[in-house]
Amino acid sequence: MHDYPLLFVIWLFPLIGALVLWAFGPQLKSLGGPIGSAMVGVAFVAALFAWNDATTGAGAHQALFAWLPQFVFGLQWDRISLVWTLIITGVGFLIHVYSIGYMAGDHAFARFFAYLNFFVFAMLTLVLSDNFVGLLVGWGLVGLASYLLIGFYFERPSAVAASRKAFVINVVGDIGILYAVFVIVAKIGAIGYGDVFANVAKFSPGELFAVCLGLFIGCAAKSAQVPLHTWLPDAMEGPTPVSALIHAATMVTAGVYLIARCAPLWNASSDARVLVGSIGALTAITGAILGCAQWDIKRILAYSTMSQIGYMIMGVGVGAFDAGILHFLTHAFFKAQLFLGAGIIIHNLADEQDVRKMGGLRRKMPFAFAAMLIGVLSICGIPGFSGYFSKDAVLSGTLAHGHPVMWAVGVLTAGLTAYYMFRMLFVTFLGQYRGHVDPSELGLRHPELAGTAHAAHAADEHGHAHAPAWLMSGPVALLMIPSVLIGWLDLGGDASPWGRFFEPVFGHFEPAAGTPPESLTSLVVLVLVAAGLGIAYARYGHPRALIEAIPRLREETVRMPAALTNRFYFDTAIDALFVRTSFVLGRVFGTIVDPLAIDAGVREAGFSAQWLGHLFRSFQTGLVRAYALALAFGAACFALYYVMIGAGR
Amino acid sequence: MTVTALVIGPILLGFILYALPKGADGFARGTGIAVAALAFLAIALKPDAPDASVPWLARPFTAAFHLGYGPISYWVVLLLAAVIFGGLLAVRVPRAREFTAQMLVLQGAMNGVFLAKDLLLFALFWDLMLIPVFLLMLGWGMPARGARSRGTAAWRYLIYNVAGGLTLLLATAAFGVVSGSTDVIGAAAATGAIGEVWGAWIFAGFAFAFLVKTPVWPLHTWMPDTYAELPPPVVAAVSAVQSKAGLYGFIVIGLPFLTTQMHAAAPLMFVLGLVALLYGAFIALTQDDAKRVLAYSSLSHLGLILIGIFSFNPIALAGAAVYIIAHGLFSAAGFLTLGYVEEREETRSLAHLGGLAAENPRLCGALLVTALGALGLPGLAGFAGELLILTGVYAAGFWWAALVALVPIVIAAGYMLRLFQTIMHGPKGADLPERHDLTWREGLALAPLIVGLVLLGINPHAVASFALTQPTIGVTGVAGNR
Amino acid sequence: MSVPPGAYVILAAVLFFIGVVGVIARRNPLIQLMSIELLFNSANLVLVTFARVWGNNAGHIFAFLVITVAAAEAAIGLAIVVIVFRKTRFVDVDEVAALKG
Amino acid sequence: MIGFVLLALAMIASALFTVTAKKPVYSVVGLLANFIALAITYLTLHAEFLAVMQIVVYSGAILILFVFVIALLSSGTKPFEAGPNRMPRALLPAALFGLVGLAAVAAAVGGTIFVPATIPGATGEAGVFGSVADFGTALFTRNLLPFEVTAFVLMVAIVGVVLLAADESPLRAPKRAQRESITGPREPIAR
Amino acid sequence: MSPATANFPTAADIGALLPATIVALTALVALFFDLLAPAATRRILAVLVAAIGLAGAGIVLALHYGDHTVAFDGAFVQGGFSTVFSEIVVIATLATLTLGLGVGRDDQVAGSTALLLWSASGAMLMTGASNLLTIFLGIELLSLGLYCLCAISTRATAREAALKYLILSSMASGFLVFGMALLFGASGSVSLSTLAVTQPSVLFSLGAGLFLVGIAFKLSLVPFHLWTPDVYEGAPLAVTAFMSVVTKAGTLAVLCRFAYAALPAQTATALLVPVWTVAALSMLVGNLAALAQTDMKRLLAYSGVAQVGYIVAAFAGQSAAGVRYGIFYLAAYTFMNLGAFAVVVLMSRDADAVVGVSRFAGLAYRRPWLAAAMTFFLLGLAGLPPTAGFTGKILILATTVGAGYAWLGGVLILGTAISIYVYLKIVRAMFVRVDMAHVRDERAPGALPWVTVALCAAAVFVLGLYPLTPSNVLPLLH
Repeated sequence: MHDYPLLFVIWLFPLIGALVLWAFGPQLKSLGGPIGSAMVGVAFVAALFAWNDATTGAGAHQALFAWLPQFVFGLQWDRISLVWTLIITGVGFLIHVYSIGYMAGDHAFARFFAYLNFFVFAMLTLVLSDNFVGLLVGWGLVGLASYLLIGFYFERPSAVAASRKAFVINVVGDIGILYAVFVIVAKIGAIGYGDVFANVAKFSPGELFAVCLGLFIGCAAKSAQVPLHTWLPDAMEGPTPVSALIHAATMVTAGVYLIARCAPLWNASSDARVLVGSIGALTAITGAILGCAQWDIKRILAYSTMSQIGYMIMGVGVGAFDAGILHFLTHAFFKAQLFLGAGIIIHNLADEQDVRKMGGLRRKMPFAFAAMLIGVLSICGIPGFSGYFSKDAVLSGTLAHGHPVMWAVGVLTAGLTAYYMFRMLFVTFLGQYRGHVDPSELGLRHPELAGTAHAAHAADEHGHAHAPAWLMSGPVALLMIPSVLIGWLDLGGDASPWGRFFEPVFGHFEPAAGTPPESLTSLVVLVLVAAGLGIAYARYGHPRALIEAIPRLREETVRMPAALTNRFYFDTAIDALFVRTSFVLGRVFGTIVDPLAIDAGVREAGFSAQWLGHLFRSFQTGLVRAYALALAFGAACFALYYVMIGAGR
Repeated sequence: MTVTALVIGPILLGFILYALPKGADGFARGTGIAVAALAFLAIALKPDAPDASVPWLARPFTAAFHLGYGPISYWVVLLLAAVIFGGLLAVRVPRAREFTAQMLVLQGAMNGVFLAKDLLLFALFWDLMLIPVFLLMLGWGMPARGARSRGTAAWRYLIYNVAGGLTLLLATAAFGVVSGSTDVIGAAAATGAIGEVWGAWIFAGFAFAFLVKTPVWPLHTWMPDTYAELPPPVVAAVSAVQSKAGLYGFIVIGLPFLTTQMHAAAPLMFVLGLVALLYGAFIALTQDDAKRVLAYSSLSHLGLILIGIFSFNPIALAGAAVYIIAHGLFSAAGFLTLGYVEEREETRSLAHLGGLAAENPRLCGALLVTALGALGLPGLAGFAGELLILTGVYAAGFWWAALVALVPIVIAAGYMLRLFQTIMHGPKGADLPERHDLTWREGLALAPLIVGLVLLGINPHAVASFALTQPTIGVTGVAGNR
Repeated sequence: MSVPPGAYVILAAVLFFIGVVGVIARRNPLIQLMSIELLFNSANLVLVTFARVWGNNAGHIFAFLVITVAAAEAAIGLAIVVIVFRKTRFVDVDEVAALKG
Repeated sequence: MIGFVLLALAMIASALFTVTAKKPVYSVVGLLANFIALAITYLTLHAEFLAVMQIVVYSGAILILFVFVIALLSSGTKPFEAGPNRMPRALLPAALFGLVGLAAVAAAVGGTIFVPATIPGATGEAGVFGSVADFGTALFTRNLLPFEVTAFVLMVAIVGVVLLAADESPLRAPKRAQRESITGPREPIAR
Repeated sequence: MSPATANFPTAADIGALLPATIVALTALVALFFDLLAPAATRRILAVLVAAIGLAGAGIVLALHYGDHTVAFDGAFVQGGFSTVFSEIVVIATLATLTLGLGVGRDDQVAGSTALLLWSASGAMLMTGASNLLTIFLGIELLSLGLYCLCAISTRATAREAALKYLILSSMASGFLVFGMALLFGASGSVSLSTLAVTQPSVLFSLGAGLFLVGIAFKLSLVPFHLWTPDVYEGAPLAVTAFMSVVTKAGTLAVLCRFAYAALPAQTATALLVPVWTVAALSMLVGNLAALAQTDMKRLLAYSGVAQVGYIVAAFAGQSAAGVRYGIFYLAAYTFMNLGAFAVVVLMSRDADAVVGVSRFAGLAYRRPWLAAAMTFFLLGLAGLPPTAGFTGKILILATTVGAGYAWLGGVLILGTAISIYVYLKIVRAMFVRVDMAHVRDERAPGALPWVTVALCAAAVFVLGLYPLTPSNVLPLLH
């Protein structure tokens, strides 16, 4: 493959931006935002410019360097990287612009954009790399970026804790991929995708599964799959644009990218398909259920993200790669839109995130309502909106690859999704504004359970409510278009432009005989979605419901099952099993084993030497006769020995 | 010529500085910095300096004052020059004249250890480099609040390392007698030059010395106290370079000349290394003294290198070489940075520190980078080393070891972030004085280390490539090199 | 010679034995010195005996030298005894044990 | 044979008397007896010259010296061995070790057979083994070196004794010499 | 019985013994000048004469380095071996004179110097002595002088030391002579060369045993070492320094010659086992006991016990290289030890002081150069680089292990390990900061010891880096 320097532009511009902003942030002041956005914009334009080179043949390639014969590095530019690059830079650009408005007046304005740019660079590293180690590097760096951004308000202990949790769990994912790399290098002796996929046959089934498992652990950590998902809701501690970009649109979908990228491996290992698919389904349903129990608007969106990624993972896991990627695409748009919309609300309510204290915002901020509405319709898969097509594609793909159970779970999840998303919509926008209601009336005795503990701290960070600048509304408006339309790409299944686009990558798939027609399955989905919508409306949207909204909310808050408020005890379990145990071990080793067991030996040796020294001192009585006696003793010993020796001869 | 100057020069200058009148502190400090900088340039600009050799003993075995660069040692001495330069530049100490003098002697001795091509010379410098550290700890030690008296840690350091040095001495003598010459390091390895009978004993002698020096569990108890008490420049040099002498010895003496014994000892070494890995990591999670956190993390990391060496796999060996340098870079940077923190806040207890990031963003950045390097963030040198070592270990067939060794990576993330966040993040610690941010001196001191950390992380080829040409590794060729 | 040489040697050994015990058991420095003289003399007896046995007068010479040395030693010894015990309460070596440890 | 036995008994008896006597003067007497017996034994062993030496040097010089010193020390009516016995049980182990040595010698002697050389000519005859002439020749030819060295040995004795004694003469002795007692402080106070 | 004129000493015989003779006669010259000299110059004159004489002897020795004469009918063998030992003796004696310009008060110096020189000549006699008579006389000449020298001090402890030394040493001489007598009995001859070819017998081995007892006592090997610390502590500093080197040098020469040249081949190995054993014991006990010492001279005494152990270990297996490295280490030890003593002298107002280890506290901050020098010597004694001690230990280890006495090498290492703490304790004391209030800081009146310190340091360093010179140029044992 010929070298393709243009990739450097796409790849390195955000890095340059990051370094410049990092170094000269304080001097640049408010210039930081535009510069950062520009860097990403350039990358986006360059990516568009390079479209054809990605789609012609196997794409373009740029060799970099080699550590050792086994470790050769390079960049690769093909359809998959193209799609991700466009989303990363495109959506990334919009969110940069949005942030200029959102972060206006923050004391670390430039630093924020430096981090964002750095994230874009890292993510590009991830998707452009042509080998597993390069991918792992990107994988780690996006983890770092997300760590930095989650902990952006580092004076806030909750943010610090959340960022550390996110990073550590992501490292767990990294070592999964690391392990896969061991196996790959040991068997294939190379790390390039090309070499590996060409030699899949070299793996024994067991090793192949090991590789896929390792890779998937990485995906699970990064894409918040059960049971490594616990960091994602906490990650909402970060500024809202971050949640939109990293924890909704791009980074968390890296798992999808990895599995799609490693399609040859998954195609070769059915065990891996089942595992990944079922974990995806499990994640989808878990996320949806927990989403029903949240009051923090960002957490609701976070759980929905988790659930939607569950869909994607399920799709790519079972082998419906293009469907999974399509859902990633549509999700990137409508979820970004949802978050940005939520951002507008939060921004205007002085960082209030608890939906119970909102309500009736439709009149206050119609634009935000419109944005959220479209987002919700799209995510729920209302026909005509892009979400409908992608979700449908995933579900039918699952069924077509012969996994009815997963399909059923997916369908159920779709219903739940409709319920909790509309719940959020209704509670937030309909009825009366509850901002001034005494929290206790809303049952807010335990704010931390609702995850709104920090609102108090954060309130003073940007002034109070004010209308969204065009900087914030503009990007949202722009995002509405694709979140409605992009799904239509898939109209017509394999014949669709989308299907044809990925044909050369994933090949053509012929569904097993006896799979029910797509129309039928999508009908089932629609029914459940409608049901969910209905329930939501009955509970929160119906005029009658709106009247006694306050007591109902209190009721619901107080009666919330413990399992839900504790998020199915995932955090508790992880904490007890791993975190505490390691600390206990550390204390035992550090305060008992080290000083008392190991060191004691040496100390004793030292002491006994001293003791012997004093013993020998005590022999020195100073009496000349004693010395004479010792002399005689020695002489006697000598005499004995020598007589024996002499006699021996 | 260059190599000789690298060893003799600093030592001589050290004594000259010692001879200067009391007032000459500033001058002495300047000289020290200049010498270190010169050394750095000399090494960097003249990587192909020829060996220097003068005959020494003729009987009972041949030995020579033979100095020269080796594949690893070249980078180590370069690193050392950078560390000494940084340490002298950034940190102000009382009685700077004596301090600088002893630092220079230390640098010369350590250069000697790594540049010695003669085993006897190696042993000579090995013992020599203990003395300045001992004296520096006595004269400038900074025990934590309520710690044992100053002498204790120094004494502990000495007890262990001298014991090691003596077994090294014995082994060296035996080696010389058996093989007839000690002028062997880097020479074409005559495998099995040491017979089975002697080999075991000789190896035992070397191994003990190397394990103590590294240190490897359970011979490590001298290390936390020492690292905690030494003043920043010294501990940077010790943890970055001196602690690598043992591993270096395993590579340049063990692998070529005691191959069979190395193979025999491999299982034991694997166990020790793995235990050290986990043990150190777990303890580092719970320490309150910031420097002790780094100390125990070193214990963990060096165990990893040990495993890498004893897997007899070219990739792992390359990784070991990379990680030797990488650990040098981030541990030196880390200890220097913690030194800055302690200098500002007059404590290094995590219980008291907190929230420095607000006033000292640059300091925060420095600590962040070093912490990330230590926890093996992909893209930094530490990661390259870990990846190569573990890949090699796995490829060599020790899949279980590779699996176990993955755990500490996660724990490392835990304790390094704990260290970083406790010091820098959260609300500003009460009763902590307001301090200025990183000065240009302090920044300049860290710069070479951090740059090296990044460059080495991007492409460690220069350091790693030698491993492919290791004869004995080739002989014991295992999976991994296709 | 009628008497077996061995007898002389044994006799010498007995004298030597007495001398050693004397040095150790007595606290009077003078008597200790005399016991030492006994040691030398027993050695001399052995020398002379074997000189006779081998017919080699080197033994005689040796004995002669030993006598001379013994004389010198006695002289110095007595001088030291004098200066040491000038200042002590008793003439008793057990009194002289300031140096120890 | 009988003579030897008597001599041996005499020697052992006198030696025992020497080391056991209460007063050092008695020991001197015992030692004198022992030396005389020894001299006689020398005669039986063809060592006339040594016999003479034994009487002259030992009995004549050394023992007299002892007597002088005894006189000197007891002039201050200073009792001998009056202090506390700090090693009361020294005798037993001493005897034990001594006997071991004795046994060793016995074994050694028993282990070897001696064939005494035949001495031509009568005892004391000039040039015969052990005679003065024979002794002298040996001493001044083959063994000149040892003989010369003895000169220096005696010189050392003289100079040494003079030095030590001179240090003692009250005229020369510095003031501070008196202040110290034998069991004075190990590390002297700063002067 | 040969005619009277036969084997009468010739000029060659005298020449072979010239150096020792010079030294011995110099003593007389010193005494003679002392009679004429005005009171003010007595001290300096005596020392000067002695120094000239010693220097002359040293030169003569050096001139006749190469040749090999068997003098006085095999009583004395002059050759490379004896020369090197004698040189060490001469150097040590010279150094001793510089520590406080002779021993004792002005009116004593001439006499004490004479005794010093006679003792030295005795040691020089021992270095070449190759029959039992000469050995005995050498030892006695050496010791008799020392008995008196120990007592030349106003301290009561000095006299006590002299008494102990006298009684014990004479007793040991008794054993020595008895052993010699038995050897004579077994071989019918007093010359070592004959001993080497006698039929081994119980008598012979017992004789050798008692002989070695005497030697071990003079070398103060454990368990015959008990006198050493007391005597070293009690004796005047200069005398202690002299004893610690010269006695050992002379006796080592005798031991070495006896072990290598005087034992029947078939029994030699078995006969020498106890020697190696006591050497091993000395290394351990000496260092362990030194751990607990508080007085500097005492500490050096114990360390001397251990150091001699190392040297004797070099002779293990009677390898030709062993002699070389033993001598090399002896030379190294001489300089390190004398250097250390010189430092101690520099720390005390008069040359006859008692110096406790506590006096070294914080020395590095009061007198950095003195501390540096002391550190250097202590490193050397501890066998750490860059000193002759380090190289010497390596060489000894190499030969001992090579000769098949690996266990002895192990003990040596163990002993060294302990010794390091003995010596570095002092280093630590010197470098730890203390408040100088309660530390006595005395300084020696003269600067002469500084010269000794400097020369010794230089020697230790150079020997350390060029062990070729003494060890490989040294001709094989005559």
